[in-house]
Amino acid sequence: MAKVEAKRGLSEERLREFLREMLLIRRFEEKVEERFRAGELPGFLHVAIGQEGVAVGVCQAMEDGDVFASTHRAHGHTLARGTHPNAVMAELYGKMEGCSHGYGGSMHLYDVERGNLGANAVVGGGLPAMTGAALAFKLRREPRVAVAFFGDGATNIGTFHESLNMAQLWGVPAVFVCENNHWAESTPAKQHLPLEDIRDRARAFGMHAIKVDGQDVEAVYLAARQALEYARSGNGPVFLDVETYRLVGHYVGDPQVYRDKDEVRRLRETEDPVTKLREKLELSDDEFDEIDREVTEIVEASVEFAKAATDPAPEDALKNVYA
Amino acid sequence: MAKVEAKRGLSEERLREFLREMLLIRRFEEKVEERFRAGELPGFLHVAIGQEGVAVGVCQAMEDGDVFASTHRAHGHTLARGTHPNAVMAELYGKMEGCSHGYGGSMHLYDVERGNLGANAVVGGGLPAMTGAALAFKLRREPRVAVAFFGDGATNIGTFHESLNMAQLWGVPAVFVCENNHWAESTPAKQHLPLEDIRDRARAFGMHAIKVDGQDVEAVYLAARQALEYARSGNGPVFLDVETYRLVGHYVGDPQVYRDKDEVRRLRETEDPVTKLREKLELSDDEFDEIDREVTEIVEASVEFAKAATDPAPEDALKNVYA
Amino acid sequence: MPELTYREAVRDALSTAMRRDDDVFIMGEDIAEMGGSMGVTQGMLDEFGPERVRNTPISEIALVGAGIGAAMQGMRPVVEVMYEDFLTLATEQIVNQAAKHRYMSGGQLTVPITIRTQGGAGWSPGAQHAQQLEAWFVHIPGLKVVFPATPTDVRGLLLASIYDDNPVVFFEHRMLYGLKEEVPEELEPIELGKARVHREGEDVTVVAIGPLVHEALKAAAQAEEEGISVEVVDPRTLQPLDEDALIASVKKTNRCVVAHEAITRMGFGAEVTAVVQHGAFDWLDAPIERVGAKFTPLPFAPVMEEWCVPHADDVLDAIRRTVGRDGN
Amino acid sequence: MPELTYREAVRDALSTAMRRDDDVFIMGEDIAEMGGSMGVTQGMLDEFGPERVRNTPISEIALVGAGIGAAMQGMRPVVEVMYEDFLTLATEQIVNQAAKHRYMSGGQLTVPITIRTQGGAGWSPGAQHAQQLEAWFVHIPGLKVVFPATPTDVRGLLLASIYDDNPVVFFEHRMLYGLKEEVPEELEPIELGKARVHREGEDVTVVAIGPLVHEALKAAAQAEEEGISVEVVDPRTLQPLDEDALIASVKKTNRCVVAHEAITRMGFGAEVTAVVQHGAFDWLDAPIERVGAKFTPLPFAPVMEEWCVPHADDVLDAIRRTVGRDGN
Ligand SMILES: Cc1ncc(C[n+]2csc(CCOP(=O)(O)OP(=O)(O)O)c2C)c(N)n1
Ligand SMILES: Cc1ncc(C[n+]2csc(CCOP(=O)(O)OP(=O)(O)O)c2C)c(N)n1
Ligand SMILES: [Mg+2]
Ligand SMILES: [Mg+2]
Repeated sequence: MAKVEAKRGLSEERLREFLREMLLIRRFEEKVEERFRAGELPGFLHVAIGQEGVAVGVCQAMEDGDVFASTHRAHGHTLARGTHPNAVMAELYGKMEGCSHGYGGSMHLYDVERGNLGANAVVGGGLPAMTGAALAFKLRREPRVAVAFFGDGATNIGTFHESLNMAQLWGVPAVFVCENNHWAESTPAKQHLPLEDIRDRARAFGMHAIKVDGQDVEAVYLAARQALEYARSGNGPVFLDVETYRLVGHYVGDPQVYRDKDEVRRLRETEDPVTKLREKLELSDDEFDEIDREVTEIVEASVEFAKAATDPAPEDALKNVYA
Repeated sequence: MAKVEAKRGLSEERLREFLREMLLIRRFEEKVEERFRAGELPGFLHVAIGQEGVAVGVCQAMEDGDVFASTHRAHGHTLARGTHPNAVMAELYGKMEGCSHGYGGSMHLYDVERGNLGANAVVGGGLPAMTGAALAFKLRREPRVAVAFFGDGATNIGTFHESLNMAQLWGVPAVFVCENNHWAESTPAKQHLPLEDIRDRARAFGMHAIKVDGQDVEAVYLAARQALEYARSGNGPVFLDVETYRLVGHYVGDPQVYRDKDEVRRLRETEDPVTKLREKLELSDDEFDEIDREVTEIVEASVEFAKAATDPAPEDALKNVYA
Repeated sequence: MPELTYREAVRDALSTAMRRDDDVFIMGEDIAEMGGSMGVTQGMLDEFGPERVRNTPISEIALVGAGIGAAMQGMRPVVEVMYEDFLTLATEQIVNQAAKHRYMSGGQLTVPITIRTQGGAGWSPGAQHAQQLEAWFVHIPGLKVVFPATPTDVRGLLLASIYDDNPVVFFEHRMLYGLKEEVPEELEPIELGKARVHREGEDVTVVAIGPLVHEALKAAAQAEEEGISVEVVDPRTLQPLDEDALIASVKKTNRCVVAHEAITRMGFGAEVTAVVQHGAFDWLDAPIERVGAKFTPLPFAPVMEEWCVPHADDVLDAIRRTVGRDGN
Repeated sequence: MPELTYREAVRDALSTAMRRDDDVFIMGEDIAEMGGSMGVTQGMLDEFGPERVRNTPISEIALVGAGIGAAMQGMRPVVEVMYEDFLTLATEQIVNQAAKHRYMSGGQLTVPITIRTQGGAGWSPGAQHAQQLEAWFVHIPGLKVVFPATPTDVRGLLLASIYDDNPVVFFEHRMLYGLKEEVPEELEPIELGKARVHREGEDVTVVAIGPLVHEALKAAAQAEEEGISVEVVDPRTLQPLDEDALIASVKKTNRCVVAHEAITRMGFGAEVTAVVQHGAFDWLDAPIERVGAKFTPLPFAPVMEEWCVPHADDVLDAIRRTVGRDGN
């Protein structure tokens, strides 16, 4: 189980793109929190503030034609894979211009054209389909990879076990990305994971596993590339353990009674992937602010777009039940 | 993951008991095959010929108050734990004197008084309840152990993964006995297990695992005692990998089109646990035949008992639906 | 008399049973420090400790199955499945194991487990967080199925369910947790299998469950202004079903509407309809009208969700349809 | 015309689709070398090879879920769940995923998977190997549900299901596999959602599915000798349901019996009853009678099993009950 070392560093330009992308996601999700508190957003929302490095690192490493399944915490994956913020925001407002045309919501963001086969509100629910999509790629001899995102808590559900087992048995091109943030809602890892190294879960299937620091987006990108290449070249699936931190509540509005406020404050200071990349790039305040201004405008515009967008008609609910 | 070595051998007397018990199960199941072919037995039957060492070794190591869940291949476990052959045979004939009073059948043998909490016709279906029974023992501070029997094929079902994970997390006194006969119905291990050492499955939970040769009943007994002691003394659950062989079809009547006749013939010659123990004990033909005669009579008597036993009334079907 | 919300009433029943009886304990995802995703078990960790208020991993089938195993040892576990939608992960254990152990053993075992879950629309949770699946479990012999609509009922029926020696699937509704009412000083169990008449009437019987009980009462008040006298009956326990009470009511009113939030097709209303048309055939002056959700997964957009899920006006329309006809 | 058993008819539909179309493949436990536990896929491994006739581990939820994933890529997988009882392990993927992806994506996805399964009593398999759970899936928008009763129907309906762009839960019956009949030379798909009138009659309509179609035909023959003319209708597709055909038949006969092997309570017959009493209320001269299994898990002992499961005489008794009443 190789620990990935940054073989080759990425160009500064590429890393600036990553920063911009992470900051866009960050500002987008902060806006989501704000609009939810303002009572504008219906439903049940989960943001991934602190985990942007996973979304950007993995999604930037994917290629056209690759597909993925996301989770209840899906905004970052969706934006990082190229869905326009307007389409994501419009979905959160339940509008027809939304990426799921108002039928899905935050926990069901889709963008099939870009390989997003759906965020899933059932923990582990998206994994078997990625094994199956990868099987289709193998049967059709297409050089494509199916990527499944899931959290550490999801490794406790039987669906996880069966999906990875089958993927390994059949040697299909799939990458299983564990966003290992050490919490399942209010349940700390020690209450749900009886083991130190989550890669031991992959051993139960003899699956190749890679561990990487999720707060270092460059490292995530390189590990993801390695995993995707491994799978794409017919070596079978890979388990990618991405150590990360959720710097906010489980859901928007979560008072986090279950964890220590100071711990969160400390993590925000030491483990913010945006800050880390900014420092690595030695960006001046001006440089950073310029990027920030740019992405903030995009986010603001997405809210305007969403508000101005079209409500479905009530009877539209009867559409799309059957093909 | 310790490989068990026979610390202390067992007395010849004890081993003779084991032989008698294994031979009783063997003759019982041969009789079941015969009566099924004669058209006397309804339903769906699975015999464990070749696996008697697992049943006898583990069940003899259990203590009063210990409980277990069995599988679709349950005759051996049930007999080895002390349920009278008459009660088992009567169940197979669907009689009220049967160990499940005619409501269960071969795949649902129960004997709660002796800790048999039920054979299960759903692969993996009995595992979570053993985690739960063990939890009850722990909460009540009772020195009892819950034992779950299951096959290698069952390690592919999510229920297995979740049940062992939970048992390890909570450190409950449970022993998970994998009757590893390298086949799941017609599916060979290479088609369902993507790994060499099935104990790697236990690693996914950091669970203590022991491997033992299931055709050597003494070794099984010693390994099971070790596992039961480990669990009973509060060290948490144990995974017991018992390597064994199914020397007959998956179900009674199985033409076994999926495996090589010679392989089975060879295994019958080299891997019969009864023959192995007989040789270890250096029994003369007379000695063996005497035991054989005795158990054969018991089996014959069980058939007579079952045939003479009482059919339920049709309306009895309405009983026992609710407490 | 104390005033309790539906949420507090559930908590009171759980805590009362746990104080009385060491064999009662609760397990579920995030029920400890967080007090459950609906806040039902808040504070219980402090009173009862982590052994009896047990957080579990995300493992619905083992969570329910472990409860079954503890129940077979004579304990009375109450397991919480966070959303009804996730019951679909545990159906094997509920249907093949909990419901059948007693039967398959010829009466040797009992499985006194209570499986609490909740669901319901009205807050745009989307298609995987609001299904109403109670009908499935009514189809399974060996299970009891309870779906209370008020704080008083949920409190008394939960206590009865915990002490019932059979597996009980206990449905709560997301939108009812905040509902407040005065409840009896003394917590008394409410016998399973007894319907409750919420309002007496002469012209139409509305058989309603869960949130539709309240929608039906609104519709009844409205109907009264139109001169239609509506009787509202809540079976409360779907299995066993108080058939006599439903049939008796319809024999009095000669008309019947059945209302629930679940999908109409193959919903619990179909069973009630089949029972009532059989038991009160000669008394019925109009076809039995069913009110339920439209035949779609639950859409996210509030305008669509609102339209799919039945409300008081849908019940009222159904009432009007039944009385709009002459008797024969 | 070739004569095929129900088993051969299923195999013929699968093989035909696989010969025509590389996107069709089958997956399931023990379907390869062994040809499936019911022998349905015997010989297919030799013709199509292990890639397209794929043995899976014992992993029902991933087996169905992997089929969903392949279907989302435009393939047309047919997955076999060995026994209906094990569908309970895969309900999450069937109900929350297959049924809802198209909807939740606002129409971006289709999931053309066919989930074949089988069950049924009559051979003492016990309580966990014979359940009839078709009613559950009729309650779930987004799924189609098919339950054919004859070789001709199973052949044509399976082909149609494979080419339907929606997820189809396809129920076969253990005791029908040996049933033989002449089938059309050319394998043609049979449109989903169309009922089949097996026998025309004037006095009573029996709506029957699966093995009860054949029991109903026996009962009808017997009833004829008693001077009762029975019409036997098989919806064949439970979702979408051919309501018009059922209602039209009852408007002609004025009496209705619904028969299936599943538990009566909350069974498919409840839905048919609710639909028919609503659509043909003024035509009904007697309450609709339901015939189904008694409210128990399936007992092992043959004498008890036989008594729990409905047969021709139960249908006949129900027919007699309906005509024993005067019209009004
Ligand atoms: C099957 C299932 N059980 C429970 C839930 C409720 N739930 C939503 S997210 C969550 C925690 C998931 O933890 P993890 O997989 O680590 O993802 P994270 O939230 O940490 O990103 C839970 C329990 C669910 N959505 N699905
Ligand atoms: C959930 C489930 N899937 C499939 C089956 C059908 N089936 C019965 S036994 C069996 C093979 C079990 O293999 P294993 O666990 O190794 O036990 P063995 O038969 O080898 O003793 C299968 C697939 C079942 N009973 N339950
Ligand atoms: Mg997590
Ligand atoms: Mg095996």
